[in-house]
Amino acid sequence: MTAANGTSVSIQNLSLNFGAVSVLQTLNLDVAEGEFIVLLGPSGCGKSTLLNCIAGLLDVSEGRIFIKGKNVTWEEPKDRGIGMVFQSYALYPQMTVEKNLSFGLRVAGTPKDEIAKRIARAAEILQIEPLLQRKPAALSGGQRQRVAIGRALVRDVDVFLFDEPLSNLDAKLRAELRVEIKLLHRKLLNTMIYVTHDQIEAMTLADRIAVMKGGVIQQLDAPQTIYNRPVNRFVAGFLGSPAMNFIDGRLENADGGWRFAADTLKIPLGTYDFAGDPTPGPVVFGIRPEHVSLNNGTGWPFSTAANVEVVEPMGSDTLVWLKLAQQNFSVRVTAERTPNNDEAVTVGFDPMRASLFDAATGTRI
Amino acid sequence: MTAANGTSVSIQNLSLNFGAVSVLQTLNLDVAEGEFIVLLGPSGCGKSTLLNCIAGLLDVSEGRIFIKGKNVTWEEPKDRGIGMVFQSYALYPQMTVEKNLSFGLRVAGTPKDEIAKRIARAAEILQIEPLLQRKPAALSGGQRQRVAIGRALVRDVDVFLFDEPLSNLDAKLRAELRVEIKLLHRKLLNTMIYVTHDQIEAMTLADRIAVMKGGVIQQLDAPQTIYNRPVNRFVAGFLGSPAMNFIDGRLENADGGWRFAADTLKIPLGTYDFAGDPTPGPVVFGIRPEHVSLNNGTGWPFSTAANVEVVEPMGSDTLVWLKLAQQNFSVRVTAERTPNNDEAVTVGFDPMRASLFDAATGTRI
Amino acid sequence: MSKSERPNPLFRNLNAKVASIPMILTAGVVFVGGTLWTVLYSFTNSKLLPRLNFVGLDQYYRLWVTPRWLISIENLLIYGAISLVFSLVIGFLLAALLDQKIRFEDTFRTIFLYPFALSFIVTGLVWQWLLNPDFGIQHVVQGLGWESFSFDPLYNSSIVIYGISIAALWQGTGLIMCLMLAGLRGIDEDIWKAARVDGIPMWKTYLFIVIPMMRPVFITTLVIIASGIVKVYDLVVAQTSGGPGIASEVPAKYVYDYMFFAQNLGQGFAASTMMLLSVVIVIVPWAYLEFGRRK
Amino acid sequence: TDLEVTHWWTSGGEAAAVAELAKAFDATGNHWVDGAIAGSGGTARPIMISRITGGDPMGATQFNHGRQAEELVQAGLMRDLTDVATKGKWTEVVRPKSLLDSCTIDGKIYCVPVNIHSWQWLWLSNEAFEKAGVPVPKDWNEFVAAAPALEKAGIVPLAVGGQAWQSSGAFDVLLAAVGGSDAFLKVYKDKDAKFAAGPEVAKVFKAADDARKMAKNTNVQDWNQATNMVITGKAGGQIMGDWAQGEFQVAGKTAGKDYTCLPGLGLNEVIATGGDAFYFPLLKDADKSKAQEVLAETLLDPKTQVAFNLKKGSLPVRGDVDLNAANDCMKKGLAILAKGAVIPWTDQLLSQDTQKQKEDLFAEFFAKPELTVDEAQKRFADLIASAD
Amino acid sequence: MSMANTTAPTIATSSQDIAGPHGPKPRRMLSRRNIFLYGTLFVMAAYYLLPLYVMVVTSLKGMPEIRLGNIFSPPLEITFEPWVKAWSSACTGLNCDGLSRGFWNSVRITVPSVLLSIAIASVNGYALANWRFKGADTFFVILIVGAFIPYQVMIYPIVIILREIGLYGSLSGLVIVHSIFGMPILTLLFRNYFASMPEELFRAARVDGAGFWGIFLRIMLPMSLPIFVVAVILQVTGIWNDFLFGVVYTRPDTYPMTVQLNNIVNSVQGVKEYNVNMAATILTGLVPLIVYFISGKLFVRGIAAGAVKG
Ligand SMILES: Nc1ncnc2c1ncn2[C@@H]1O[C@H](COP(=O)(O)OP(=O)(O)OP(=O)(O)O)[C@@H](O)[C@H]1O
Ligand SMILES: Nc1ncnc2c1ncn2[C@@H]1O[C@H](COP(=O)(O)OP(=O)(O)OP(=O)(O)O)[C@@H](O)[C@H]1O
Ligand SMILES: [Mg+2]
Ligand SMILES: [Mg+2]
Repeated sequence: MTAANGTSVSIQNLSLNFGAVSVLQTLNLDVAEGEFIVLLGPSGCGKSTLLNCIAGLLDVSEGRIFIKGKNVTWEEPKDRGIGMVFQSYALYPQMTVEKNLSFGLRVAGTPKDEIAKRIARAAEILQIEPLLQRKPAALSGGQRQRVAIGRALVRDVDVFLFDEPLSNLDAKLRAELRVEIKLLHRKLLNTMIYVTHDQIEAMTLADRIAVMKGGVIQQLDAPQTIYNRPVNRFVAGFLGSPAMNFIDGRLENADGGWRFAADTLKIPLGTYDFAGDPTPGPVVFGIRPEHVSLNNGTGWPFSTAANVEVVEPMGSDTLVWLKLAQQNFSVRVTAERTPNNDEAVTVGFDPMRASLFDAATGTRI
Repeated sequence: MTAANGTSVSIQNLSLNFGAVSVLQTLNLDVAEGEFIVLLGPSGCGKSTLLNCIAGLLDVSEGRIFIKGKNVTWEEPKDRGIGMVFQSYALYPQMTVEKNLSFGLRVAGTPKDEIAKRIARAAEILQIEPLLQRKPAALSGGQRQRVAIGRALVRDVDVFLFDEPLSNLDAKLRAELRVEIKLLHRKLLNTMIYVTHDQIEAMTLADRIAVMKGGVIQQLDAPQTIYNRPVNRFVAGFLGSPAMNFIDGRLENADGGWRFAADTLKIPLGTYDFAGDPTPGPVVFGIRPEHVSLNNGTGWPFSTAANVEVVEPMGSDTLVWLKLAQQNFSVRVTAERTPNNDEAVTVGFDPMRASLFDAATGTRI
Repeated sequence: MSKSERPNPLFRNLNAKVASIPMILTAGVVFVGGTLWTVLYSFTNSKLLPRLNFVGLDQYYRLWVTPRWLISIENLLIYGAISLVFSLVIGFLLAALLDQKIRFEDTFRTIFLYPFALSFIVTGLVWQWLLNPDFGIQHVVQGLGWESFSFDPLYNSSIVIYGISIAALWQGTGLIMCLMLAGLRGIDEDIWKAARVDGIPMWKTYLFIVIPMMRPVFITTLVIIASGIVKVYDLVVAQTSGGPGIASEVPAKYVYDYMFFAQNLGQGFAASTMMLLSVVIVIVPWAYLEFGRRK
Repeated sequence: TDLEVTHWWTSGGEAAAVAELAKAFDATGNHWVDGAIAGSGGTARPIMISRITGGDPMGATQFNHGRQAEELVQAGLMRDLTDVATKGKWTEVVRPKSLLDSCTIDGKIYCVPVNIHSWQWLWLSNEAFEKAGVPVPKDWNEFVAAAPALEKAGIVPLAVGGQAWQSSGAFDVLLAAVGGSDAFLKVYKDKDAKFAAGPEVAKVFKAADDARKMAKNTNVQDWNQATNMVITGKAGGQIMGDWAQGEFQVAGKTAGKDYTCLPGLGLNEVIATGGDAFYFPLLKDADKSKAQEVLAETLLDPKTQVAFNLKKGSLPVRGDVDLNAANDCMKKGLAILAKGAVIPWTDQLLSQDTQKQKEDLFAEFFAKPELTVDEAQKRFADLIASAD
Repeated sequence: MSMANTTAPTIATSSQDIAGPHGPKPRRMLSRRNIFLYGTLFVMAAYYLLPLYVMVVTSLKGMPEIRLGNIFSPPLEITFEPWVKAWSSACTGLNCDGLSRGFWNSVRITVPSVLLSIAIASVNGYALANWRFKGADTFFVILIVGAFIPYQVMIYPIVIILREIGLYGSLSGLVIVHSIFGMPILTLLFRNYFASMPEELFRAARVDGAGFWGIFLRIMLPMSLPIFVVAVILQVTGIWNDFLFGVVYTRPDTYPMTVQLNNIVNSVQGVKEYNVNMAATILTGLVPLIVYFISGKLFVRGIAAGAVKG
């Protein structure tokens, strides 16, 4: 009734408690038709709980949920027009793949030929035609995952919910399936809400990412915005691998401009884009390892000298660890330009690429 | 007794069968004193089995195992001077962290003050002092992992065996613990044998990597060698994320030099470093996505035109998918230089960076 | 019609509630109802038929001055302690032995389990024979030349309750063993390996690591054993009928005897009320802790 | 008409006896549906009572002759047989008369006694005494005197099975034999607690003390195992009811030659008139009610009585029957009965509740030497004081 | 010689290698561990088998031989008559057709009782584990306490209840009684079993549109065969051997086999035929024993799944 038009899923003031434990707190979220939303956050932040609320598998304590403009807060899961893929696949072990796919349809009493048609289509999209007569135990992890997706697919629903569908797989398989899901979304144009705690998945798949922590959505934005302009220190630290470097220090007003100072390190912030009116005080300075350069000329707005401590080759790139203002600091360089341990190097970066956070509240300045 | 001096662990002609299934086949491996060896391979290739053999938890079918020059093939696990960390942690759930750490020592009758000293040291190294009185259920995944490592640590052993210690953790925690283990190795200088199927871990931690497949070590070499000069197609494909691009085609002798041909694509191999004498025939051409450049001038030994199909942003970088010789091909570019979907681009690389494999046997040419 | 308002909680999970009606009726009508009925009539002087002729606490007074009841309580405590401890210990020991990848596991398991299938009406007699000093085990051993050997647990007032447990264990441990064996098989393989690497001897691994991990199994087992202990009746009847004298009487037999032999329902009900009361005091708080909390 | 009859007579001889009843009943054109439940009254009684109170009564049911069904009668669940009794002149034919008294409540007759089982027997193994080198005793006192000799020969003087009813019964027999019929009635009929605490009963307790010392090494539970000890000469004697005779017969032993039976322990030759009776629940079905009457008549029919009691090994309840086929010991019993030396049995005098308490006391007394005679007598007197 | 030749390549590099241990660690059959292990097992097995031995031996003896009183001696003269008698001619009152008389009654009682009690308990367990509703815990705790109530105490209340609902004396009444008394332990077993199954399967089925019964019948049931085997074993043993309820709540024409067994064994007066008693007991126990044999492996597995988690 109050859901905005064009929104597919709208969550209003949702709260959920398990007994005395409050897991979700007056949460609001609007998902547009056909949008791909990723819920990202550390373990235990309430992602699965939120998804289960949307699916109707948990009774909400407070608030309302709309799907396609209809209030479904107290609707049964099957009446919500959703399909869900579970973290552990949750395939019915005693049924063949085909039976797994058709179960929901058979329960709903869909005609036989219609069932066959839909299974054929899903099997084709997911390339699992040769597996239809096998039981889940005889499938590899990736194949199981596809069947689980297929089970949601055949039900022809408006909203797909994915709960960490790839987290059990090894890196290679994960990468493959990520592409498949992306292509699937392109083909179907359904609304998708996808839970993960893997930021690569989040970055590659999402139209918008909701970063959650402790049952609260910290930031809801396009992946690049979240990556480049995190609203608080938690979001900044949670995204990116290797993680953003943080240096504790103070914001000072010097020489008519603002600058960051920690120990002997002084970083002028001339190019930094402040979120509001800055005031001097303790802050945290953050910059991503890939936005820092090593031994790369002097053309940087800021550069300083440091000693290499540890070198971590990662195949394609190498992570170089050193100390700035007595604090650990990492730099990502290409494998060819790797310095040696204990080598003296020059560190340079553009403060424009940095993020400044209030030391107390953690919010972006 | 025949183990070469300076080797810490030496495995000679080791075979292991489970009934009729042969899991390890006449495997040989020498690990030097203080070396960090990573066993890498897909699920089910026998990594855990090999580790269990070294630990004495499985009876070998054939062959010998030496630790510190002593033949321990028939020795009990506790007499081998090893410590082991299990994939599932295997902490004793009803004991506090301190009890978990000290249980083995108490059973062995170590004096009380000695136990206290060792626990204090391990707790300090692993930074788990505040957790000593908690039970495993009250610990996060990463903390549990550290306790598991601590349990091996207090035993003051020569050789550490790690069985996928990080595979249950989320990406952020994984990265943190990777660094800790690396530092630990630096501090202790013990021999470490570390099983994983995650190539980032393998690349960052190992002195040498042993890539296994089907119970056989495919290649045993320094990480960079394995990454840059994989001995066969399996090793090439298994390492690296995103994975290496492979193009099926033929090796031809043309214009006095060798060249690779697939469809209309012809790649001259003037700069390629052949492993032996090449002969014409079907081969697979492989090159890593990060060794390919997009729209980056014409100074490349080889370049060709292509159309972008999918763009996958991954935060720091972006993966661009296109087709070469009708086959999928990915290119890694920095986030700033991302082309659009369907944009026409130029693909360029140096064949020196490529790998050529025999199409039939998969070995490097 | 869309259910936009919070529906009446009575109708949430209606099917589950409907399906639970047998359980609710059983718990509510039979167990609670039957118990209340029993308690009510324990304040009467009902004889053969239940009659509401109240006599206050007379039945309880008589109960607690009856030597047989006091002995019954004492016996139940001893028997309970013994069969609890030994069922668990022997059951666990057998399970641990069978878990050593031994040959003929199936055969051994069946041997340990078969007594569970046999009615005690007659096996009690067999045990009576076996333990009979004149022609049972004592007789055989003495016949072998060990003249001073004495083993007559069923015929010696001071140890008869222990003697009864011998047959109780014989009949009951098989089931416990199966439960334990199942529990052992559920322990993570890695725990064993970790203990071996740590150099912890097998028995210590069982004692300090495995047993604490099997808590849920022990709880299920405990409920089964404990309910069996409280209800112990035919075991005693079949072996000693409470004798020698009244040395092996147990509360359930007291209840039964006074309800049906003595035709003094009130007395039987008073005794069973006392039994139930103690069960409730022990079980209810524990059960709430164990089962009441969320998964 | 089909009439279901429940009872606990299941062993060979008992079943054969029941068959006689059934045959006689079937001959009247009705049909006896047998509902046997073994295991003594304790097992069978709750079943019978449940059936009657549960609203699904049988056509007729056995109870011990006594007060077991009192309340069922009071609750109006049982059928009044006064009419049948008057017609059959039961008051005249039933002997001893006291049997019918137990069936009479408020002047109405509710049951049909069918037999007399007496407890007052001491069974002695001639072989055992031969082995011990002493003559077979003629009464209890001689028996007690012979005990040391028996013990010396490795023979248990007196076999008393472990079950409570055996020791309790043995005491009652001693009470009637050593104390005399009057003492027996004073204690159990008049419930004279003072008398029960007095010197006369103390004498009985002294005898019981002898008995328990003599029985100390019995080590069997069942009464027939104890009887078997007498049969095989492992025990000198046993105080047990007339049903023990069956065991001797089955073992091929002859009264007088292999074993000796002493009614009233040779001291006071009386017969207690315990036994079995049939009760008839009130039925709605008129046909069945009619059949009940027929069955009641049949049970007391002289021919049925003879046939039944010969098989059962008990004594008939009417004096006007011919029992030539009876054996030695049975004849002794009949003779006593004919003399009218009868006393009512505890089933008739005491409530089951009191009986059970008595059983508990004597079970303890016989098994626990530490329980002194005085202490036991005091508890006995208390018990009698509260008896009903 | 030829052995040495075939293994030569591996050890040729160094002659010292021959000295060191290689290959699988040798396992001696008579190691101390094995002696202890099998020794204990055989001693325990002897303890468990001794009564069976006595029963079998006794059941094969004639009565005169039994009167000799040597319970361990093997029969001098093997006779199967006690078995025949126990089965087909032992008398119960007037009916002299042995255990065979009650056999079919027992089957008729056991089959529906086992089925109904398991059906009810499994649904209860499922509802408790997956559809927790308010108050369910309380009923469950009452049920657990109910497991401790001596059956005899409940005889009268149940008589009253059955009388009031008009099922007294009928087979259905007895089936209900068995279901009631089987419920506590079975519900505990099933509840724990279903609680140990992945919650997400249940959720997936709900999203797929299956309701309470749909999920139970189509998802849960097919996956819980082992626990059903356990329940069947417990119930078959309990109900088959039940005497009290069978005799209190039915009529003579539907008495179960155990009434016959009781009648054969528990005659107070007259001769006790121990050989027939033993044969009868073993015969009566055969049905549960057969169930054990058939389901031996599943038994252990089933309990594992049910009991391991809280
Ligand atoms: N039944 C429950 N009772 C009490 N607390 C619960 C229950 N279920 C979940 N929680 C708590 O709710 C919080 C959120 O759980 P949730 O499963 O939604 O986390 P998540 O974000 O999905 O984590 P993960 O990434 O590990 O799956 C956790 O702290 C958890 O401990
Ligand atoms: N007890 C066993 N009996 C038979 N086969 C076994 C047994 N244990 C392991 N295997 C087989 O041995 C092979 C190697 O197993 P192993 O556990 O060593 O794999 P892994 O390399 O550690 O794999 P993962 O990465 O999944 O842990 C597998 O194919 C497995 O199926
Ligand atoms: Mg989750
Ligand atoms: Mg492994």
